[in-house]
Amino acid sequence: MSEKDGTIRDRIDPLGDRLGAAFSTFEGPHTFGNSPQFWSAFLLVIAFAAIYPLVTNSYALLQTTGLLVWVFLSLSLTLIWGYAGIFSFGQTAFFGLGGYTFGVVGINLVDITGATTVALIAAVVVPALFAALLGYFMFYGRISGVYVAIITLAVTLILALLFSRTAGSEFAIGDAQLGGYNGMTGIPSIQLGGGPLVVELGPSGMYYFILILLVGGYLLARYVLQSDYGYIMIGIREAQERTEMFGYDIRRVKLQVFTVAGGIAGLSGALYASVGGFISPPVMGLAFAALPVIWVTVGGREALLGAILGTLGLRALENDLAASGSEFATLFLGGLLMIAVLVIPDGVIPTALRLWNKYTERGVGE
Amino acid sequence: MSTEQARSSERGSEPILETRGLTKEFGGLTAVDSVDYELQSTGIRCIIGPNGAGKSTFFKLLTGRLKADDGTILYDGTDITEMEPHERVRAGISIKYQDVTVYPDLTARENLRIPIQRMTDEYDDEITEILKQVQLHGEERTRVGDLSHGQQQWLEIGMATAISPDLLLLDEPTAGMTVDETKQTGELIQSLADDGTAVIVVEHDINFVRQIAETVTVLHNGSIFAEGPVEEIEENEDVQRIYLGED
Amino acid sequence: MSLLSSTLDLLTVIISGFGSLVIVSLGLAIIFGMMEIINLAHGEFMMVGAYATAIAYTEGIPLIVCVLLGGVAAGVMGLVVERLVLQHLYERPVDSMVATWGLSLVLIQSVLIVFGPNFAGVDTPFGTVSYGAYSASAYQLVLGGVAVAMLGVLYLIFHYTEYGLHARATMQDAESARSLGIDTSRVYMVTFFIGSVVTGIAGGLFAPVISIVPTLGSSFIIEAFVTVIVGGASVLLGVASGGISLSVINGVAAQGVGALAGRVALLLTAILIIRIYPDGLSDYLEGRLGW
Amino acid sequence: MDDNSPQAERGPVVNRRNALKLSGIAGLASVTGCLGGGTGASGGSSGPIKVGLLADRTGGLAAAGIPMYKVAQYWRDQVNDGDGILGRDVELIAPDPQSSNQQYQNQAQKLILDDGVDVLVGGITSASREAMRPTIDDNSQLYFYPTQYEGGVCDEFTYVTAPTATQQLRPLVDYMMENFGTNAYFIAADYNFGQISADWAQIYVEEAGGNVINQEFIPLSVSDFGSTIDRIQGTDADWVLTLTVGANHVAFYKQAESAGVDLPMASTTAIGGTYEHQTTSPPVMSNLYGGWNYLEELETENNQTFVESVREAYPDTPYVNQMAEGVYLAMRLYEEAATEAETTDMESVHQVLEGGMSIDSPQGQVSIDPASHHLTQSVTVTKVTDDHSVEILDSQDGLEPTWLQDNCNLDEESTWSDPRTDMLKPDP
Repeated sequence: MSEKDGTIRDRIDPLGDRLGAAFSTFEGPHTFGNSPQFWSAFLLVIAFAAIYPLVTNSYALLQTTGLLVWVFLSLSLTLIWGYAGIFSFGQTAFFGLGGYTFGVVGINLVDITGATTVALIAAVVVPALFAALLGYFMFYGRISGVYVAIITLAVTLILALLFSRTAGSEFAIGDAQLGGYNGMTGIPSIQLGGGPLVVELGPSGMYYFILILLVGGYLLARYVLQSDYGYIMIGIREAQERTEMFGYDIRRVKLQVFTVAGGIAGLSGALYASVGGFISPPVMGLAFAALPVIWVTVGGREALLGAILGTLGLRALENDLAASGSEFATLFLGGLLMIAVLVIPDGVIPTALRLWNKYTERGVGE
Repeated sequence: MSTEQARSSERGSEPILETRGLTKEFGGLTAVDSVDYELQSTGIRCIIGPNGAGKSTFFKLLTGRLKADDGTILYDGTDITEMEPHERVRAGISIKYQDVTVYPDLTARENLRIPIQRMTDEYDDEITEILKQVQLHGEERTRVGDLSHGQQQWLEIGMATAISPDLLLLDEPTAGMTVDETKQTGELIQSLADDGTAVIVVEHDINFVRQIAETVTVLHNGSIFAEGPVEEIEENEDVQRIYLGED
Repeated sequence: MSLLSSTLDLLTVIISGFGSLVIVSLGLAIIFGMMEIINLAHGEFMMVGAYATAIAYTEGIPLIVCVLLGGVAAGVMGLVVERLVLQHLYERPVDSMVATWGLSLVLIQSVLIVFGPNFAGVDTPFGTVSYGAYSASAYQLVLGGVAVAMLGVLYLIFHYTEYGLHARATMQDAESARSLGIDTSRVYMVTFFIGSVVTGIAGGLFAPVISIVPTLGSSFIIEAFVTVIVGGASVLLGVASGGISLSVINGVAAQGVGALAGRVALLLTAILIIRIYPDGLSDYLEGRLGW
Repeated sequence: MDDNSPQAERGPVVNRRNALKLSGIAGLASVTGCLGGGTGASGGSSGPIKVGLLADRTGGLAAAGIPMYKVAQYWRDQVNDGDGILGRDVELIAPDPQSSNQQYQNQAQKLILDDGVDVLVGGITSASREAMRPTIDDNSQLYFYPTQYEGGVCDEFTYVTAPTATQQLRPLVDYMMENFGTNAYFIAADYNFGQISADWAQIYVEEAGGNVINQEFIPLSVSDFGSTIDRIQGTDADWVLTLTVGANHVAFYKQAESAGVDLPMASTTAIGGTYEHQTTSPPVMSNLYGGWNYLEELETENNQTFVESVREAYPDTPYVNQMAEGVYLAMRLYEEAATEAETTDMESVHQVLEGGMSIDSPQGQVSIDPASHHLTQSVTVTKVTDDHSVEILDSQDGLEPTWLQDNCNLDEESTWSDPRTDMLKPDP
């Protein structure tokens, strides 16, 4: 290392090496960003995200929280599709179930327990159970490839149809009116704890809650992906019969991963419902079912970062295009998708990291 | 693999694999026609036969990739006809596929990690040993997709043996290999058999068969056409006739 | 309601259901079934066909010619899209899905900008045919016949022409087809063109019974994918078998319970058939019955 | 960074690679941060008065939304050509929610918190209204809902300038019962609006001594009505009530006409909202009766000048539909109330509105019912003739949102600071 005084890279590097060691448990060949530079950049972003609420106005904070809510939906898809080769087109079914479950349990219990903690847990468990049932039906029937996409799409469309049918007053669970096509309203915010000790999350509380879940989830996913279990998932993605013939019950592994992803998508739905106080059947319809697939593909299917940044970037773009009110908004978005797929085949993040590696010897990637 | 000697010696004469009336049909075509097959616990057996004789289907029935329409498969005395593929592997069966199936995006070391991590946690040394055995220790860091066809075949053989199977099924292990590579593959299989693993090899290359096998089974139209030592099978006119397609 | 007329009326629902399912999914069977392009813009290809037909119709051109013009319009548009975008995505089905999703956004919005939110309708020809207390739209029954005719024509193209042979060879194994001297890139182009023309004609055929709006495609895309998947690998036999089974189930459920039950039954059937017979009905028919 | 690179001019501290890294982080931050960053101040007394409009200009609801946007622009031009409101010009901010409830949430948040609009007008489906109301209520935002719906909103901050199902159905059902007979067959869009409207219609039919042979509910995505038409033909219905909604349902009229169903039909959704009589060719919609508070074809003198001047200003307006007039009513009411209150402070404007304001409008005299924040309107029974023009039959004036008045009196029991913001379930 030649003696270069004062370049920022030098001050970060020694720190970087110690960081690299500390974060090695999260590093593996299939998780992008395995070098000290990455982790120093990672900590910088976390630091910025931590102070963000203090430096921005309430509207920007609400909008950002509104964006972050969707990232869990994409992460659930990246986990099963990017890392285990399960191409699900129906993660929105679990998203919707999570949102509605949070609404039903939340509305009924918030007056009793004074909090919506039980609702949040139910909003993860119920979709996870539903995913387990659907997963057992598919994977123990040896369904794979595009057939999984078609079955999961059919399931989310059936849910959308059934939920939009629950308009009558008889379709209420306790005091929670399902509301049919108009959707369920009056969904409480997230209030943690219970009984005497209740913390209602205001705008910045909600932001930090979601940020912690996101960072924790990201690190947990990276840890799992580079462990033995992660290798089995990647084995299933690359060549599932070969992996089965090494003695792994790939049906059970696919079922487990699909169930966990169902829970994560359910969490995403619960966060969406609590932030907006509202959820309606179209979130399980065709237009929405395609969105996570588009975000994850454009962002980069085989990188957790791809899901995160792909979702945040495209969701923010969609919102700004709608805000512009221009009639060329969807025209522009459609064209952008076509070009992105042609020019950046593996998705933005993997391509960006590969370019970054090419220009720097000690790249961020390896 | 010291444990192998112990295991095969105490089994003695009882066959490791036995099929009775094994049958598989595909809408009018009988791919495997009530095959009775028996394999002792050690040594190398070859299965030869013209294309479409049912060799690969037979292997798929053994590994559980296909469900048998009729007949039973006994492995080490237990009936595995209905058993799921991964359970058969845990019972001791392992296979190298006809068309090479490895993990192209991973390195050779990572490819080997996937099978071996199920057997032991300290797998680094064993991986290094297997890499040496299949002459890939120089290629540890390269992406497997960039290796030559022959190297990939060896890697898959290495992976198939990494789970220390009692019965190893090799489907055309020398396909697409140079003469030199074929010879080395023969030595590799020989060393595996010497460690006490029973090996069934499906092959076309008669010289290779002569190099490694004691007894040969000839499959034709889904049933066993002839069986016996290599020399005998070579002189058998009927076998030559079915190979030349006159039958 | 005499038993005769109620069975007759169920029959008409099934025939017109079969007709519409086959017509809607035939183009997709070629583009998705044969070429493995997951065409999420299938509904919009039909919309282009319907608009071209409606435009020609307002000029007073006879409906049959208008429908064919709809096919040509969608075919030309499909050709442009194939050459510019999709030909680079043949080995990447997922990317073809994202690209065609983008294409559907572009098509819907451009038609909205050029023609406005809705467009003059096309009259339903052939009036009514009545039987007992019932009468049904003759046009819907005609669609059943047209569907069979389209199946026949495509069967001839794919089984009795040199192009057809090349196409089927290319779809099974492009590499070996290339090694036999077949210009696979040209075969892909022509096949995609045929798929687009058939989809455009489907749009034209439906113009008389639907309202001409930019988003009309969204109500067809699900039936099309479900029919093709349920039908299975072989294009024509698959669409026919998928069409029959789904239209019977949809018809009985819609007739017996109601429209919602009809749609839910259609989706549930698709799930069950995929689970019981993953390779689709046509594979089952070919396999078991040796067709 | 190879070691033997020339040491000479080492460049500034932040060299290219670090610059890349920093910009990368900044870029990352801007993505995770938010592109907006407006002031969010509202109710300022200077600068333009900000009027927010949410109406879909793309997607499935474009046919209904585009006229609303055109009329809103026409009103803004008219006000700004005059001397504005309270001497201040009007700025119309109109994002496009693209027929997505989720975008309604986003854009409502932007209009209220970022742009700080003085009044928000918009929403077509009830779902889009319910998607916005949490943000509206949390921020005490003055809001007008301009579209016909099933009724039930009892919200301090919300004024509804469109009729409820009861107001539209009552005159229409009475007319059909008198002229065509007592056996009615209902088909309705299978969601809240269709179901609740069908419930009300059934009450009115039975009150008038008739009976409802069957009620069929059709999902919005269904466009094949074969089995429905067969069921209708199998009964001895005298007339059919069609509460169809959306582009797919237009197929019903086409398929019914070609299947030879010649029963008279009545609808409070077709024609007035998405002008099917202009988008289908005769005789598909012929013989269809409607119950409307407003149609472009209303023959009042006010309406003729209104429609002509809108079309003159915006010739590409496809049809001045019921929602567009609802938007115009909302903006006119706001204009009058703000002028009278001499401020744009929302609570003061609200007090003037809640005082039971009434104005002259293209559909005639309308007045705000203080208790329910809905309008007392006149409803006209209309008929589509053989050549698809619209014939005005009789009309009933001064129809009040009766059911709401009994269950919702906002002027007494709700205040701006302690608001009642319910959605009542009308179970007739």
